[in-house]
Amino acid sequence: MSKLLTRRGLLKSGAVGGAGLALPTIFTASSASAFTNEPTGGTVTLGFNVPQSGPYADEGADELRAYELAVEHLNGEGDGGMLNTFSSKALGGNGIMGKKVAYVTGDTQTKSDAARASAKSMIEKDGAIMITGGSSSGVAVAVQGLCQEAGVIFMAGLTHSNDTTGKDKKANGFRHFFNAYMSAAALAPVLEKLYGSDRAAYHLTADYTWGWTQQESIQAATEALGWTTVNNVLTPLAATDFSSYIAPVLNSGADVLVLNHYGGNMVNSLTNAVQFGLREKQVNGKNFEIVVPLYSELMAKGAGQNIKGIVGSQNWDWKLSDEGTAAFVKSFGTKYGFPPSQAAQTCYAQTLLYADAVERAGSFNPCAVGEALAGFEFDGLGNGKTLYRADDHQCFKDVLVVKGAEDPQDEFHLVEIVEVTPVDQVTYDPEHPMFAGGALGECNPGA
Amino acid sequence: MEAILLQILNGLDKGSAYALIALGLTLIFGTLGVVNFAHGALFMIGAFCAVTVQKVLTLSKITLDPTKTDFLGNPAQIKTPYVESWFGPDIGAALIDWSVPLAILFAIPIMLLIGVIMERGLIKHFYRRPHADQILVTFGLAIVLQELIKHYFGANQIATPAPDAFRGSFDFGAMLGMDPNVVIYPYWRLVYFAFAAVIIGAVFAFLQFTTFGMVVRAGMADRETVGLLGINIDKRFTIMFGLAAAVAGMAGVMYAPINSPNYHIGMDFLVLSFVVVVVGGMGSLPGAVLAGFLLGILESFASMNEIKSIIPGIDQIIIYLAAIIILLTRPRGLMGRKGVMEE
Amino acid sequence: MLGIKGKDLTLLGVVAVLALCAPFILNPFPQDSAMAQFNAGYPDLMQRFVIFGIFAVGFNILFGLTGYLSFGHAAFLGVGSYSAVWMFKLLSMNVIPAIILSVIVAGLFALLIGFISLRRSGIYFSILTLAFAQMSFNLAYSVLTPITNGETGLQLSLDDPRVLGTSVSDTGGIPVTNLFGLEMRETTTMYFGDWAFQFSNGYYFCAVLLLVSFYISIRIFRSPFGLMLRAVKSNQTRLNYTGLNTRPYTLAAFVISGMYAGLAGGLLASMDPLAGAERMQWTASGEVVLMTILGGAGTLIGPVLGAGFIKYFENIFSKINDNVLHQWFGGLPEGLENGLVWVAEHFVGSGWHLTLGLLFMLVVTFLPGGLVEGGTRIGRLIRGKTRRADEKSAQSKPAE
Amino acid sequence: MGILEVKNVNKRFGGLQALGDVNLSVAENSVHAIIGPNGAGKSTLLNCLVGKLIPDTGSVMFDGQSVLGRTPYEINQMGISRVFQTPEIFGDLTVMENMMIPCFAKRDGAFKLNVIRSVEGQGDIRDRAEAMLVDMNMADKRHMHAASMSRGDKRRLEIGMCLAQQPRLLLLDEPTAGMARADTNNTIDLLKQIKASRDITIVIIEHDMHVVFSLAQRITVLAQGTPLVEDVPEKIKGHPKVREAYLGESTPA
Repeated sequence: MSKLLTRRGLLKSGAVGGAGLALPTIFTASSASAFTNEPTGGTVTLGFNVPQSGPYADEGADELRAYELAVEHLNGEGDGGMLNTFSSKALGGNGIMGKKVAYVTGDTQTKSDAARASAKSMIEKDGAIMITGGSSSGVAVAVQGLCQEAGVIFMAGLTHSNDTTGKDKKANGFRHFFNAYMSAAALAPVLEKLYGSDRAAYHLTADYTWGWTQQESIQAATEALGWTTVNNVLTPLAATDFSSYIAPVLNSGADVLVLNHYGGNMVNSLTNAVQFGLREKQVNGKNFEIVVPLYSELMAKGAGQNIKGIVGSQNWDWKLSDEGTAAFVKSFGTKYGFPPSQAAQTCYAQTLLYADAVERAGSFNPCAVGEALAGFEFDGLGNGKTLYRADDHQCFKDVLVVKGAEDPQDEFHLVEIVEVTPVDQVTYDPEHPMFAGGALGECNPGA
Repeated sequence: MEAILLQILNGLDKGSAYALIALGLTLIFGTLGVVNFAHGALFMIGAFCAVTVQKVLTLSKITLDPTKTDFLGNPAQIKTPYVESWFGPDIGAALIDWSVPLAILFAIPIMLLIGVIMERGLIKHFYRRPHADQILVTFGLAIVLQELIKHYFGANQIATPAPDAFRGSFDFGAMLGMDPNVVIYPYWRLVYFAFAAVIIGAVFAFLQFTTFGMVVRAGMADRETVGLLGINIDKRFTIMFGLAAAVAGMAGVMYAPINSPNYHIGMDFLVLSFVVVVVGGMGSLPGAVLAGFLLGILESFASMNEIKSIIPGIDQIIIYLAAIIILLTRPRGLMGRKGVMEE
Repeated sequence: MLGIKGKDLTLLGVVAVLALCAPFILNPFPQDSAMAQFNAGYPDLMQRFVIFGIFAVGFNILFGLTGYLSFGHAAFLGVGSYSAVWMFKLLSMNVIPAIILSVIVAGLFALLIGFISLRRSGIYFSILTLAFAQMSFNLAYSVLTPITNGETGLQLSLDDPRVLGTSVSDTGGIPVTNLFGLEMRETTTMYFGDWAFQFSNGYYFCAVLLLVSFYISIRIFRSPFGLMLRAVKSNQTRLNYTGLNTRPYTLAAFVISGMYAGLAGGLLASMDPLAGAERMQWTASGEVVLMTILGGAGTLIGPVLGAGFIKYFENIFSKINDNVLHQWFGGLPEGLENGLVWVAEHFVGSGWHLTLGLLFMLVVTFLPGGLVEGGTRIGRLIRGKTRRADEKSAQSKPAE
Repeated sequence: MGILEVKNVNKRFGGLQALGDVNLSVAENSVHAIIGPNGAGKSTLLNCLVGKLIPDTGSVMFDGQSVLGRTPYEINQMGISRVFQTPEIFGDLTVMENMMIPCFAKRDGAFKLNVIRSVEGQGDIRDRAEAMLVDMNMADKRHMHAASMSRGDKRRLEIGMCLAQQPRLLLLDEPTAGMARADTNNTIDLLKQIKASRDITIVIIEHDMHVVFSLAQRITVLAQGTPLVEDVPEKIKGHPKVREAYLGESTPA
């Protein structure tokens, strides 16, 4: 790592060589380059904006590990990881367009404000050409909006709300991760297979945007199977003890509890539900079941044995058997000593996808990069054949349905893959009502 | 009717958590006059005592099993906890299973020690300083403690299950002749409630029936006079601080199975416990306990669908709304004494 | 001059010079040097220094003068931000109407909350303000989402009605905030050898408002009204038995400081048109309390210093990752390098909170009057021992 | 008709009858002392006069207007100032600032949002405060922190602050409590001087008979919440009922 902050490396040497210190050169940034933070030196700076404090800090740390690995691979260090399996061969391990990849990091604190402040400092101070990362939809939407205004590319990290590529989609923003609608679409057939088509569901939903879109999606998908929805109860984000929400469930006539929660909310609500013995109960002559639409390894760890047998969906899992996954798990596991999380995989893939798009476009200009990404079809990044849809900048790929393992071999085997739902089943129309109401707008190069 | 009974039960449980934390906080507030923003951190450290004991008990000898592979394709590591190899698989497994109750034994001396060190090393220099300075220093301390825990245990929640014997729930309603599954209640929450009742009772008995307690109560009522009597208040204050830390710590240990702890759990409770203490009234121990249960039960009621459908979002604000109403109708909270922290 | 004199005028002058030269002062290191990491002279952070400075100066009018510790001041900041963004959405991208509305709405909100909360004093007052702010936050995050856009925060979109102006700019994007056409985000960069200094319109707009706010704050401190507020803090009983009604004094102070918070909120939204609900959370209220105490409650300049201190750590230290550390210590033998990096990484990057917590403890333990006290001590050291006698007699004067 | 008329005032605290049928008439420009053993209800009575307590029954009239139901600051604005047993001053402020506050209160009333001009720019207030400090013989202490002064000086400052409002009635609650004999004598002299230099009515509650008999023109003896006797000092001295009331308190301290 020689130079991290070489935003204006060439300009600097030019100024020193020419006018020396005698006369300052004054001009506005906008007139100097064709787009925001055009890399002019031998390096290009990416901004990794992940939660480093607050409840998602571990997820953020894993994202950061993946980013560091991706940078290594892009710069031709290490074993190359998924660069070897990626269907596009534009990247050659010599940085991006011959420029060495440097990066800066920041703390989103999982707050829209702090995340935007952090992203702004990357753009204004460090000259980052692309911002990526994050662990919640609120932050993703907020930073995506910022990047649109500033004229840089945003490659979303973990964000699952429909809104990110729905009503809040932006021309400069791209999401590799799947979304609430896809979770629901993938889960529904499996739920039918496992639990039948005559079920009554009770929803507990985190009372904020992501929770609502998740609940809306899963309710629609399960009702299409013939399930009924007994109730949908909104729970405060700040709630830690869900006992008073869970206690009435058994007596409501429902025989399935759907927990539209993520992170700490999910760990606590699931733990509470299991404490109340819901899993051992029989209602309507059927075993009572719990469903958690969005799973993550870290949540599974936090919930411990409560997770056993609980069904949910994931964007990716390290236990997949394709060669991309194998390559990624190998280089990540060798470097850090444990397998990567789905957050790590999506962040790694996003970095590679961005770099590849720049190479193919032949320019760092966000508009050119966006054009290269839109409608791009690829394979070999762990998710099978994938399409970056041009209409909404959402990736379409297979979705995993997973289940908490009954007898995990070790702490890395807490979940097992039940089914890989093919991409066709989770694809939706860009004008689907759950995603309507927004527009990509024009791409903004910032200058 | 059943729903109300159910929510009262839930409320009692929430309330016992609030009351336990508030009890320690008001001991420090009332006796020492210190605004302790690090009190939540003490609760959090208590919970991590449970995590630590669990981690220690599950320390494992690693052997390789060539028949299985790990995620990198190497032979899988089989972990056998040392306690299992030392005491035999049954006793070993039982020890691990009972790690949370065992952690209480570990937590009491640790928390007393932490409390005493905190008081002697830091807080005592701040007795005569403005409340603002106390807030700043204890808030700083809370952050430091939190970050240290985060550094060693990570930010993720750590599952600390209750012993098998207490898993699941029992049918309270069926006992009262109602339909089955109407009023169910987890065993561990019953344990928690009973535990809270015992601790609260013990603290009250200690303050009521011992000479030490008498002096402390006198000190809460009028610090200057007690000081004038030539009684060594300093030493007693140190012990009080240790006691408050131990109460918070034990509350944390027992809470760990209810919600898997993470490093932030103390901050989540901090604001709430201040509200509880103040609603109870400054300088009043019974007030804090009463307010804890009252707010716990109100919170549970507010989360009932019937009530939420009338006033959406009421469960988001009920505690604060109740606090405002109580403080406006009763100037010094439920049982507060005049002149304590009113300036 | 300007109705203030002596030390106060000097102080205002110093603040003015510092604010105007901030792009230079905060960028002391050449941009390619290893120390460039510590540069804070980029628009967003400079704006934050100034905006949170305004917030803390206002908070200090309430807390520093009257001693009433509000734990819910972030609510006014949040309300100010929401008002401003709504103004951008509905009326115009000009920042003036947005900021005026922010101040007015925050003032009204403060009047309501203050009227109720000021019925109690001490900790009871603190908890009442906390309760109001937490209610605002919780509702803004959930039930009030149609007004606040909940978790994401209120943003501009391409279909905002905007009566005076267009929904979409010529280039197809969302129009930017401006002051009669002067774009807030526009930045001029000046290169000077190895240094690059950024001059942002938005920053200077904020800086001018900081100076105005600071000036008003000085006037309030020195006015009979300010004297009465200090008397409230000192002895309410005597004040009552001197024929003065404390309630309107404290309420006025509360509303004024609420309006400062509203101004800060409006400015935040003007610099970056997004209003997040977290702005109203108790941690945000706690932050301004910490800023004020850390800098020196009741002093004029202290809160500004405290605000700068905390924001600096939040934005600069959190961005130092182990990659940067390796670069710094790269010249050392490998064992030593790794050791130093291992120690240092506890305090930077994701460990920035730890550093901040430790500094809180150190400052409050060794500098009881906050950072201002530190400044005074340094000043005293410089002026030497000979004048120590004078200092002692001056010490009996109230800290200002 | 006196400037202060207390009629049939009763006050109970739970089961305790603190004041029972108190009647009191204080003549304008007189010095009236209220004495009585501990717990006689002297302080309760005083608190009823300044609005800190509200009597259960009865009336308190000041210059023909009822004070009942008014807050302390309103009563003060009517012209009643009170000196406390332990001096209540603004400890964090300088002596000069302490003195200026009552001057502002006199000029501006109970509330004025006066932020336009600086304190320094208020010449009239300064002059008045300065004059009062000279009167109180503490002009040299004007820059001192009030809290750092001796108790005697604090008392003097407090009396000065009350006088700065030019009250018509000055209430003194044991002004010499806890003072050494020399300080007590100084206070007596000060009060005599105050009385001599202006038209003012003084009501003084005191334990120290030396102070009472040096100053008072009339004395009311209170016992168990009820006035026993009211008379001129000479008659009080040997009054049998007074001795009875003080029985057990060999030397009134």
